[in-house]
Amino acid sequence: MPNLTMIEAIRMALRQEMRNDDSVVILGEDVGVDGGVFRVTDGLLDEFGPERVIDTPLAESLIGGCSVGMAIYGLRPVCEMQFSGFSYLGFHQIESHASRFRRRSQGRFQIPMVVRMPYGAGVRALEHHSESKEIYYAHTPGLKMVIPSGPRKARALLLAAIRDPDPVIFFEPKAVYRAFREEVPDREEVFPIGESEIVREGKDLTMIAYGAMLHRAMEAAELLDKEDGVGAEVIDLLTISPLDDSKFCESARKTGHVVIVHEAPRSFGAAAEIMARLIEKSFYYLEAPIERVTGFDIHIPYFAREQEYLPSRDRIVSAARRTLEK
Amino acid sequence: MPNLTMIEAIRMALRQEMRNDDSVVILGEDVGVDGGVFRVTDGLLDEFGPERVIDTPLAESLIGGCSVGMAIYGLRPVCEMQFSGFSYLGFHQIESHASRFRRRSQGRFQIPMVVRMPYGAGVRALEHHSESKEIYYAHTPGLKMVIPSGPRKARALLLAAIRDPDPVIFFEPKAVYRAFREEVPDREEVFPIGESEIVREGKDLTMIAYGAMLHRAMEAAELLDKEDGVGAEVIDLLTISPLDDSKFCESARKTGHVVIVHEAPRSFGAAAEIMARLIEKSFYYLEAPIERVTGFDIHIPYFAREQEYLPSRDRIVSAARRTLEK
Amino acid sequence: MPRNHVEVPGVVDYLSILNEDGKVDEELDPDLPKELLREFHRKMVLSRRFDERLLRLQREGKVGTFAPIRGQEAAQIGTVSCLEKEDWLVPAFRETAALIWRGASLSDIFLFNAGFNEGGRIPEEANVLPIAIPVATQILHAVGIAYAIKYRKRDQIVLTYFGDGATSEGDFHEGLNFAGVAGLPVVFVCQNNQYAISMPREKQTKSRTIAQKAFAYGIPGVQVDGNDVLAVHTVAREAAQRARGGGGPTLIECVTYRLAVHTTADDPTKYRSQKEVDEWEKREPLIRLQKYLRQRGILDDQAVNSDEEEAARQIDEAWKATKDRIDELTDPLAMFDYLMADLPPYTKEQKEAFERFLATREAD
Amino acid sequence: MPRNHVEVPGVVDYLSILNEDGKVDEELDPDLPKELLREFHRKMVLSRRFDERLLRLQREGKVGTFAPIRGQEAAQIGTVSCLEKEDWLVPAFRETAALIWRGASLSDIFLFNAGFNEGGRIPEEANVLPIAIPVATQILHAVGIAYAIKYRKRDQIVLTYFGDGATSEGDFHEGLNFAGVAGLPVVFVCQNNQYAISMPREKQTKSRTIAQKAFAYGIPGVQVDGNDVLAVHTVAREAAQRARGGGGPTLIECVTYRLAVHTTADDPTKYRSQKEVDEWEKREPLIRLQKYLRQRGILDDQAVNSDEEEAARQIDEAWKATKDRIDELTDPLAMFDYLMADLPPYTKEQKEAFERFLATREAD
Ligand SMILES: Cc1ncc(C[n+]2csc(CCOP(=O)(O)OP(=O)(O)O)c2C)c(N)n1
Ligand SMILES: Cc1ncc(C[n+]2csc(CCOP(=O)(O)OP(=O)(O)O)c2C)c(N)n1
Ligand SMILES: [Mg+2]
Ligand SMILES: [Mg+2]
Repeated sequence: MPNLTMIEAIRMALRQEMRNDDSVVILGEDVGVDGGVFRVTDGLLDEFGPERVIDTPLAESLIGGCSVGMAIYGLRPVCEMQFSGFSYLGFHQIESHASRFRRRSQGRFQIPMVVRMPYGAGVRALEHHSESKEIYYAHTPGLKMVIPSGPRKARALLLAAIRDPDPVIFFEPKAVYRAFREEVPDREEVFPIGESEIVREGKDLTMIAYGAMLHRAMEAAELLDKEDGVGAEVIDLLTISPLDDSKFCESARKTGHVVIVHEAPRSFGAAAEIMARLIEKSFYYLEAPIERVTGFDIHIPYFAREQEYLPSRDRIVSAARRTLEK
Repeated sequence: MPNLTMIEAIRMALRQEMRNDDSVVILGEDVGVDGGVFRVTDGLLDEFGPERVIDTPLAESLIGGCSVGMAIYGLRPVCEMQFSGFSYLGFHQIESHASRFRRRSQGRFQIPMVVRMPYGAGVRALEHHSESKEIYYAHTPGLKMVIPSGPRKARALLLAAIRDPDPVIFFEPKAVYRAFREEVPDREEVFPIGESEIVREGKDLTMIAYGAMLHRAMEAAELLDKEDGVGAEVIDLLTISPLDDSKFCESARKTGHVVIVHEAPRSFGAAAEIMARLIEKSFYYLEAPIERVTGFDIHIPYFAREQEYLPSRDRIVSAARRTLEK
Repeated sequence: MPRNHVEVPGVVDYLSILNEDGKVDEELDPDLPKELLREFHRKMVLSRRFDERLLRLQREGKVGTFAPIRGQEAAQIGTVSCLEKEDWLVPAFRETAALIWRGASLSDIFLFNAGFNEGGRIPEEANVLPIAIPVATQILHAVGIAYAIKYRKRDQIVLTYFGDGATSEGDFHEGLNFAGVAGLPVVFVCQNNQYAISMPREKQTKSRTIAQKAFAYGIPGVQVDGNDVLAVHTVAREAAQRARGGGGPTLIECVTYRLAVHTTADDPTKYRSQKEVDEWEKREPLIRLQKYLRQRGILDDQAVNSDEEEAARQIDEAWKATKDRIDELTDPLAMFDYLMADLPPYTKEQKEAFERFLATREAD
Repeated sequence: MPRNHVEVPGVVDYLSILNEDGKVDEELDPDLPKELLREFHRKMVLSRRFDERLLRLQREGKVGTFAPIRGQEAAQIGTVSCLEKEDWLVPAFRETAALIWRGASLSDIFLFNAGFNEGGRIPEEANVLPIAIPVATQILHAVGIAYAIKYRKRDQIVLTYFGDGATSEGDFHEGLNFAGVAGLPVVFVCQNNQYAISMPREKQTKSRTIAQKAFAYGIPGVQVDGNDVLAVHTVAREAAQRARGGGGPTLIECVTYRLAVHTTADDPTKYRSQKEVDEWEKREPLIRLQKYLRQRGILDDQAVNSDEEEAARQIDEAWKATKDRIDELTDPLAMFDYLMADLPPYTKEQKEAFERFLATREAD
């Protein structure tokens, strides 16, 4: 099994599925000759040619809207927004069209498109390059919203996303892009959209995270284990919408204590919906207030202070202790 | 005191503030000669001339971005998106600029602009004309997000919004536009952004709503009173962001039972954040799971079925009974 | 100060063949086949009457807000008639005549306007998109389809409609630019009907013509009398041939006029004079076509009557069928259909809870 | 088939005054004042060296990703020098030379690039916007400011920069269109540096020039050798005068070349040849200006040295000051500053909780 970074794993998924299915095309800014600003699509132009790996003009609405048209015709476009912070220029094509064509045509047209984009902080980038606004997509009916946390899942989820008959927004945690390697099987591996995963078992506390923050949650869990003897169950959401509430609700029924971690701003963020589901489905098992460890309700500061903005292992630990003390 | 519809009350605020302050200008599609497609700005062109009541080309990003520039220069633009469902074409100007210039310039520039737009269902309109996606704005740091529920508050909040030194997104419930009249004082009346209001007192149940749904919540409260002898306290949020959690958290501490009503899709909607705050601040007082009565997680259907999609009085009552039984 | 000049295309063609009295410029007469001309007439009559019926139904409260086409029939029939069956049509929201030409079910259109998603159904075999309400956004779908056609090397083209107002939107720009640089088989038809709701064409943009906006994308732009079906068809046929032959996109500006309200929620007296409307009534396309057809001996009173009767019959039948369909569409749970291939679990829970609620409501 | 023609402006002027060897076209020489020319030189030297220093600091890990200007100094200095003090400058993200001309603090720019929001500070008296990273979006701010100027009847104009890639964005279109129809006092400067990251100009749009895109908005468009500061200044002065005199906007296309990387995260060998870069190095604007100034007797070795030394001194000083500032900017709570006029209560709670957390962290 090759040992891959997330970038390589995503490229692997793209390459394998493009070999598999000639309806898969890639489009975006600098995805061809340049191989993408993070080199995710490196080499694909050479293998598949400029008609399938399309360098578009600098126009996000074009990228989104053109993908909708391609999908209507029967292609499976995988388009790239260079950074999630620029995807808003094409937001209306996603909200008003990608998510609605099946409905609007009463099933005649489906939109099997994927919108890939790097999101999140941690790579010392410029303004707009560190955003985590998955809610804009997660709150939009008709879309699926996926955020992998490591290479292997990224590959398996991207395959699922490309094959999905409906539009999938695929956020790639850029802080994880080159952070570590994982064994990724050469043979096809697909992970279903809409399923979360228990990545660490524990009976004292439920921790829910996704994307780059999963790793901080894991570090916090290890520390809690070592220093406090607390067994934290860690759940990797993987799909934000449709949200898999079965695993975390069950875990909370067991532990009674919950900490949720994400780097997006707190108010109206994903943690709120998770808390709502916990109230709806595990209310009587909750023993203490659920804790949110998230980005603050401010614009993420420029990179000199981005680590202070991001939930740190220690902030997570401190929140965990707070809820366990209650 | 004149007895005004919400349309007239909003127009009153615009007219009074334009008389007051020549830095206030209005811009948008059809706001001038036509007086706005709902006639909100009717007559203002005649009084203030085409330089202050600007019919723009059909371009939402222009409307948002040009307002940002005007605000930087020191004007107080009140721009209109013809329907909130079309505001996404200019979403990036709001997310990436209106909300950020104070931060980005370290206080040199502020953006005292208001973005008015009709939102919500209930007027038998076409696709995209019945949306309720306040979350896109409420989740964006640096913005204020206001939704009045009646003429008097609309007028008082719009005055506050125009005078606010920061950008305010002002959603107008189009179902309320001409639905009823209220006395609106001629003299200036300002209602602070960021404050909710208890519009009905009660000790058994807390109901939280805003915009057009406030009236359904009130109807449900009356029915619960009459049929069940239940005293529902009804809170009108008025501002979605920054969310005033003081009143509803206090009310919940008193009643222990909460129902939240909004017409936006449920998942990742405003009710989730309200529930999160209740967990954080009133956890130990909650006696039963909080109930959400909201739009479903689908695109709002075309108008023949929009009333089935919207939270009805009876759905609210049924949710209230459910939580009270627990 | 002397300078070097860079030559760029600096001329917009303007084509007009029929004058206001339906008199043809003999030199320019494309001499279209009689049966085609007769079909133009049939479909223009049908579209006109259907539009009138919709307006009446709207005034009676039986259908909702809609966008009448009165006055724009030639711009639509003249262009859409250049498409082959396999070609794709990407409408905006004011193209009832074009949809009718492509065989749209009148009853579906009625149903849609009565507020039912079911009316938006697109039949399996029809290469037509549902109407697009966010202005100009559909242009990008046309471009995407055109790209896919080129990629699949199919013998198809795409035609998309939009208004004069739409040309101010960013999506217009992004779409035409990419179509130009990628050489896509698409025909862009701007129905310049002089207004975007209340906004007159002159305040929408300072460019003298809309056609010249094509130069910004290195593609041909042409202006045509949009109330002259012969001229429109001639120009569109050229553009369609260009697209089909690999010559890339064309921007056609049909100069026409919206004779009716913008939508049924609109009051045009706020922004234009009756005199102006009267002037344009004189250039109205249906009578102009009729005059020409009579001159050419293709149409007489009897033929007109028969086309009118046939239109009335179809419309009556369609409305009757629609009422029956409406009576059957009583299940509110249908709103959960077609969200995605599979309804997500939590949405399904919502549907089931709503179903239970409905059951108790009925029980009451 | 004969047709009527509609004349639309069909010629783009191209201006070039200095050739590659710095030899001037005598007929075209605008004969600018010596002191202005000398100032061109000083600021071009300062900008060039500052850019080089930033690049070095980036390679040493002391500042983050940034967009070098090497090769585009003339396009910037030639245009920005047409502004009066009260005029407004609306930059994109690759206009360090223009910002320096307008008196930006070098230390602020260093600080910004070191990742501190504090470096984005705009001094009270400076009518300059912070850099804008989302491509083309700043064009609308320029348009809004221009509208406000016109409304307030002030004697000011606005100049805004963007790249060749930016012309494909919808915001470019929406901005120029409104500026045209409203007749706003704004100069649109496109620095066509041949690339948008890896995307060459020819694949960005099929229009032969970028200047001709102006015709779509009914405004003048002109192309100029962007590495020839005399030509750039001449064209920009005309546009500024037009704007100031109520003549509305102009689109200027400066044909230039990005000699360095797109940003420090970019590897240009992926998409262009060294040969191409070498060709453009020959047309590099600073040496060209120097040759001209020497020919005119405005510059000699000693003057060059003194400008170089002055630049080095300013840059050293600024970096030293920046390091001191960085040492002082230790409070993470500063990230809560300037969100809004008043921090909302719940955000304040977050700040306070974070403050408590920091206190325990320090206590550990
Ligand atoms: C993006 C967007 N903004 C606003 C509207 C509201 N609206 C509907 S039609 C219209 C005017 C369209 O003008 P034009 O493009 O000339 O087409 P016409 O209506 O004249 O056919 C407007 C502003 C909309 N549908 N979409
Ligand atoms: C809206 C948006 N999309 C994508 C990017 C990423 N990006 C930064 S610069 C750039 C290319 C810009 O090209 P051009 O306009 O020619 O300016 P140049 O960089 O050549 O100065 C891109 C794609 C961005 N900053 N903003
Ligand atoms: Mg129009
Ligand atoms: Mg460039």
